[in-house]
Amino acid sequence: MTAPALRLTGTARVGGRVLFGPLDLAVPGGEWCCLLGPSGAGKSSLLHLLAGTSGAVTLDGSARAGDGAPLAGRVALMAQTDLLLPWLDLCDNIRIGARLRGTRPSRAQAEALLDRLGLAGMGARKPGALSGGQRQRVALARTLLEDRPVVLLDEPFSALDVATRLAVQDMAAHALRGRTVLHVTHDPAEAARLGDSILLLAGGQIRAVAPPPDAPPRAPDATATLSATGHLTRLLLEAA
Amino acid sequence: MTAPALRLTGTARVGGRVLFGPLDLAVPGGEWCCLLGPSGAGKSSLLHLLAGTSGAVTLDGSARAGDGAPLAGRVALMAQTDLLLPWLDLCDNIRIGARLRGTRPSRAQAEALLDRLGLAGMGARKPGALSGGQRQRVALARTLLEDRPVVLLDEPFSALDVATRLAVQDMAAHALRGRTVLHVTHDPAEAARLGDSILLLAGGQIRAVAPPPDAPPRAPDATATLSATGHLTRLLLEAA
Amino acid sequence: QDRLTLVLDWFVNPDHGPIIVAQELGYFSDVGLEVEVIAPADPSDPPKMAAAGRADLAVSYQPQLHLQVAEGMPLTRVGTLVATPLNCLLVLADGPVQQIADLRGRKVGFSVAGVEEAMLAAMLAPAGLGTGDLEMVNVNWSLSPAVMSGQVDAVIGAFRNFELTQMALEGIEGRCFYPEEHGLPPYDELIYVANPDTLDPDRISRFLAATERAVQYMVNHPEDSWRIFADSAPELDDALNAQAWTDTLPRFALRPAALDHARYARFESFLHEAGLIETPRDVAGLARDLGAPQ
Amino acid sequence: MTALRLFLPVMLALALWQGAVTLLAMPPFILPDPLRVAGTLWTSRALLADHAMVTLTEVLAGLALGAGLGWISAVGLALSPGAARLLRPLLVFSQAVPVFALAPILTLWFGYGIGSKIAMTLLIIYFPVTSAFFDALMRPPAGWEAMARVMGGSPARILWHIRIPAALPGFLSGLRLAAVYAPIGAVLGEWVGASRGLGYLMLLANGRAKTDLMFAALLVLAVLTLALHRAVDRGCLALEARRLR
Amino acid sequence: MTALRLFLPVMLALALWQGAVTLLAMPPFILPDPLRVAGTLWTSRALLADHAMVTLTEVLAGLALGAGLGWISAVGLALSPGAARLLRPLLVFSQAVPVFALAPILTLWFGYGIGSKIAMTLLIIYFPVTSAFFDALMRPPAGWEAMARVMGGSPARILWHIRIPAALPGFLSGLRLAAVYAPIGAVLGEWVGASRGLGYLMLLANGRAKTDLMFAALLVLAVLTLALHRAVDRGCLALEARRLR
Ligand SMILES: Nc1ncnc2c1ncn2[C@@H]1O[C@H](COP(=O)(O)OP(=O)(O)OP(=O)(O)O)[C@@H](O)[C@H]1O
Ligand SMILES: Nc1ncnc2c1ncn2[C@@H]1O[C@H](COP(=O)(O)OP(=O)(O)OP(=O)(O)O)[C@@H](O)[C@H]1O
Ligand SMILES: [Mg+2]
Ligand SMILES: [Mg+2]
Repeated sequence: MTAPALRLTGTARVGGRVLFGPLDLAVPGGEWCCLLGPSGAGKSSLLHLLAGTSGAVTLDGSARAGDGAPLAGRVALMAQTDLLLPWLDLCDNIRIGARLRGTRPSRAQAEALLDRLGLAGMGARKPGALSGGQRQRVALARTLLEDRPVVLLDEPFSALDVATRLAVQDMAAHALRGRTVLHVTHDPAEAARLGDSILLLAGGQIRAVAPPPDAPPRAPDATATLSATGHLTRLLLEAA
Repeated sequence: MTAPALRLTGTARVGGRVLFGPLDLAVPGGEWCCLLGPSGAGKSSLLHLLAGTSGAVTLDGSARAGDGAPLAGRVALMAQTDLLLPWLDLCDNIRIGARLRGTRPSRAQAEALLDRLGLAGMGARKPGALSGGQRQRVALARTLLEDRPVVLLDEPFSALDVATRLAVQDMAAHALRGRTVLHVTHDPAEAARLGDSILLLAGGQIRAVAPPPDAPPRAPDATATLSATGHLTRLLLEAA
Repeated sequence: QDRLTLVLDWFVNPDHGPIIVAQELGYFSDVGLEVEVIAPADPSDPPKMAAAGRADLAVSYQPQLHLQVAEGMPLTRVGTLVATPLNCLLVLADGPVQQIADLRGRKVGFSVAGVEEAMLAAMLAPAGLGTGDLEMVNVNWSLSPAVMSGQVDAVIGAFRNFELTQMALEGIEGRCFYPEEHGLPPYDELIYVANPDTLDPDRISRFLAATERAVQYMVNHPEDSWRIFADSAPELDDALNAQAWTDTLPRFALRPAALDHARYARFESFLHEAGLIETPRDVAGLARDLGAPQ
Repeated sequence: MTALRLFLPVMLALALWQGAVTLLAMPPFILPDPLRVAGTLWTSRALLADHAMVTLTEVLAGLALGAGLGWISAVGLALSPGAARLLRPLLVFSQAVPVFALAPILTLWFGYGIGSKIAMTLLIIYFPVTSAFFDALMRPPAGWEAMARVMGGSPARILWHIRIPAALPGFLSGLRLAAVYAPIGAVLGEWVGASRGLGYLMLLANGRAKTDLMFAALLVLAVLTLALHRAVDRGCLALEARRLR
Repeated sequence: MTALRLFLPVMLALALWQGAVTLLAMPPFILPDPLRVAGTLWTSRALLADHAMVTLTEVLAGLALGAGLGWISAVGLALSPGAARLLRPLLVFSQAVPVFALAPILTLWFGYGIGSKIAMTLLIIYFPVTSAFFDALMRPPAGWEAMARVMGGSPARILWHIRIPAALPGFLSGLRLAAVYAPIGAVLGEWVGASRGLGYLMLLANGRAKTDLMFAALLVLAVLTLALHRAVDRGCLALEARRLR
């Protein structure tokens, strides 16, 4: 499995008005790219354009893989809402993708994944019996189990406490190493910690921000991480 | 309108197992209290117990106002999911509480509130045409318009970018000044910025943490705020 | 044993006495027939089933036969079950209608069968009335209740051997105007019809012979035959049927296979004059005497 | 395009019909072939139009009343669980009564005019509307109701502002069923006692062995039903689409 | 408690009935009073039980077949929008055809045995099940479907794993309706031609103005319908509650 680069060019429109662009966004293959920007800037729309699920948003341009082959079938998307199916237990929820493709991964594999996300022994519960942060982790587990070269994450850690967030970030960083990840987040510290590259979507334009020099996942309290966090925070405050 | 204190004592159970307690939690009347804790610790359940909407969670003890009068009718709850009604436009969504009580606040008032939350001119949109952060702000607007002495907020700013978050925090802090606020958050910086008092729910027990000395909302980059943030982060990391 | 399928005109009732008695007494097996009797709910179905070859024989009404043949259905009468009209114009005995002329401006109910307008017109004519002088309402499912409750002043299509008894059992006295006494040519109420192209004269003749034997038994032993009929199915054993049995006995065709040519010719021309049939046919196209030399 | 969409099902129906006649060797007095019925349709067009108008009036009146009453009943039942437990069996009961048992009662109350036909139509469509709407009202998304209770909404206002709008798809589902059943209700009403309308015409044609005319009337009834169902379906879809946009 | 819940509606129905008879001065040949019917119910109990068993068999067979076929049809239509556009009008059409037009056709195909009764029951309940389920299948929550498409699910598998479970409440809503219509369907089926069953008994009693027996049979039919509806409703509620817990 080689992870393709991502390229989105052109202008996105919604409800008759320009959402962003014209712009040219590139995510190098096999890298983790963090995308920040004001609420309503179009980050989620951008992910949906790449995944091919943009509802009301239209793109006048192209959203495709760097290798020219179609993206369909190579993308996993973790949307901003968890989209858990209330009638399936957690194990079946995270295996739904496989089911939809007609394969059937073992329950043990699903249980193990839940385990690593701090949800040990909950595999037989229904989503209705979970807390907000637990639901978010199940949605992440489902995305990871998809095992795709391109992974699009929309605020995947926003409902987690500090400790869980760090642990889950590490876990995701390892699990997705070598894949092309586009990760939307509002947390500058998260971007500074995880991004091979960092992009800012504001005022309809994309702007690249230099990440800290060392390889992610970085220590949250390393000086480079903290200063990158500060820098990003300032940029975001200016962007608004 | 005098804002009563909140008191929750006893043991909460869910699905046959103890969720938290026995504990004794008190929120002084008219203060802003931040509640932190690991995901799944029972923070949302605690809010629902106070609001009287705990579904599967039962409390062996009491959850009531400090003044002895019933809490019902004096509480506004912003739950973890936005619960917007998809068939109402934003103005009607945030006025739904008044409608349910048979009164009818002006549309202009609703529009003004949306305006102050950075959603100017969107009053006639339906929730389906919003981004995640925009939906969260509408849910907050709805809670604020309830105009209740006791306000329970469950991660109200989690989907907002840094700049919007600061602005909305300030706006909420001013709007809710003098009311009793119990605010669940995962962001230590947020707690350090807004809390008159800060509580930690972990391992089924409540523990008070000293807030910075000055009055909230505090400058996000003030030394006291930053050091309280650091202190809280460490406590949360230990709690996990 | 030869099989023969017979569709009645409606659910089993005393009108079907000869058939049930012949079945119960084994007269059919005596002539080498195994008869399957089918009871439908809608009287317009049986002739269709016979014409379609789904049944060997069907019980139908003479007026219907004329209409159906005129519309091109392959049907012919092969025997007679009840040889007088049963239909009557029913009114309350102490009601406002004491003679036909009293019907002017009143409501008459009917259950759609196709000929009631023509019948009523014929009955009204001697009194100097036309159907335009009164209001006709289709009351489909409830002929006698409509009269009893006074919603209509008369109904046409009631059966004289049932409806009067029925009303009497409810404590209300009814009265019948008999069509054949008021200008209508007499006709056979219940007849056996078959598809003329596929009918098997031999089996049908045997069938008719068996019912003829049953009618004779019934006339000779009214009480015994009633018991035989009532015991054939529990829901049949009631006061109404017992009375109807007595009232119907004299009306069964004593010679089921016999054909009165003139009767069919008269009724055909009556319907033609009433405008219900465009081109009248001769009796050979309507009815057969299976015993006649070919 | 729309013309084609309407045209294709009609063609398919005709093909099926002709196929049944030809392949199963249906005699014309049981199922006449389409061409023959088309001929009758044309020669009797004035008669058919006349009777169709009567039936249409009954259908529309019955549909409006039935949908309205069904709406009110479902809301009433949802408002009071006690009443629901008591009255729902009665509703079910009302559906178990066959027409011919009701006919005399209906005519006794409503006479032989349009009243008894509308009553019958109403009776037929009232239940699917009530049942489908009530079912939907009884499963509101949990979060909304809890929120509304915290806000101090009375059960009646929660019903009005939350449960009813949330259950709208269920009501519309019932309405679609009602659109299909309304014409059959009117026909049943005409059987109860009438001297006009498509149902009456069908009975008459059946009695006179005029199968062509009966099927022509049936065809008119079917087209009427289709048109009504289509109109209601369109209306429902438009409403559902618009209210979330 | 359960006994009381069953008892109250029955008492209410009897009270309404007696009230109608007394207040509206209903003549007994149109609506006999409950006591009289109770008498007939008792004296004819063997007869009624016998015929009720026949009808029950038809009802259960028709319900199982109708629900099954309705399920399959709705799923088939949902799978192929083209087929839906083509076939849905035909379904509507099938509901617009009155029984007496169908009766000869049905008997020609199925004969006078239990086949034609089951066919009629099926025809009556097939549509509400299909319609309600299809409606629900056509409005799946948008997010789930998009997610499933990104995951590479084929339309058939998305239908199976997402749309069908999400539409279950709609199917159950249709099933509840079907439970109410199945008995009336069997009665109509007996109309096609029968010599046993409650429908036969009612028609016979009606044709001979034996109103007591007709209402006694009607009562048995109503109780049968109520029991069936209750059983199906209970089953549905239990299923809905369990699958989200
Ligand atoms: N119906 C239920 N059955 C069993 N356990 C339940 C049920 N509902 C909730 N829980 C459990 O109760 C615990 C508390 O949930 P709660 O939503 O209060 O957590 P929280 O502190 O708000 O977490 P988060 O920060 O993730 O939102 C969780 O561990 C959850 O799994
Ligand atoms: N159907 C629609 N009609 C009009 N505007 C829409 C529609 N759908 C989305 N929008 C607008 O498009 C913009 C982009 O939405 P998007 O969800 O991509 O934002 P985002 O960057 O993900 O924001 P957030 O951080 O709040 O999630 C928003 O301003 C939103 O209001
Ligand atoms: Mg977003
Ligand atoms: Mg929570």
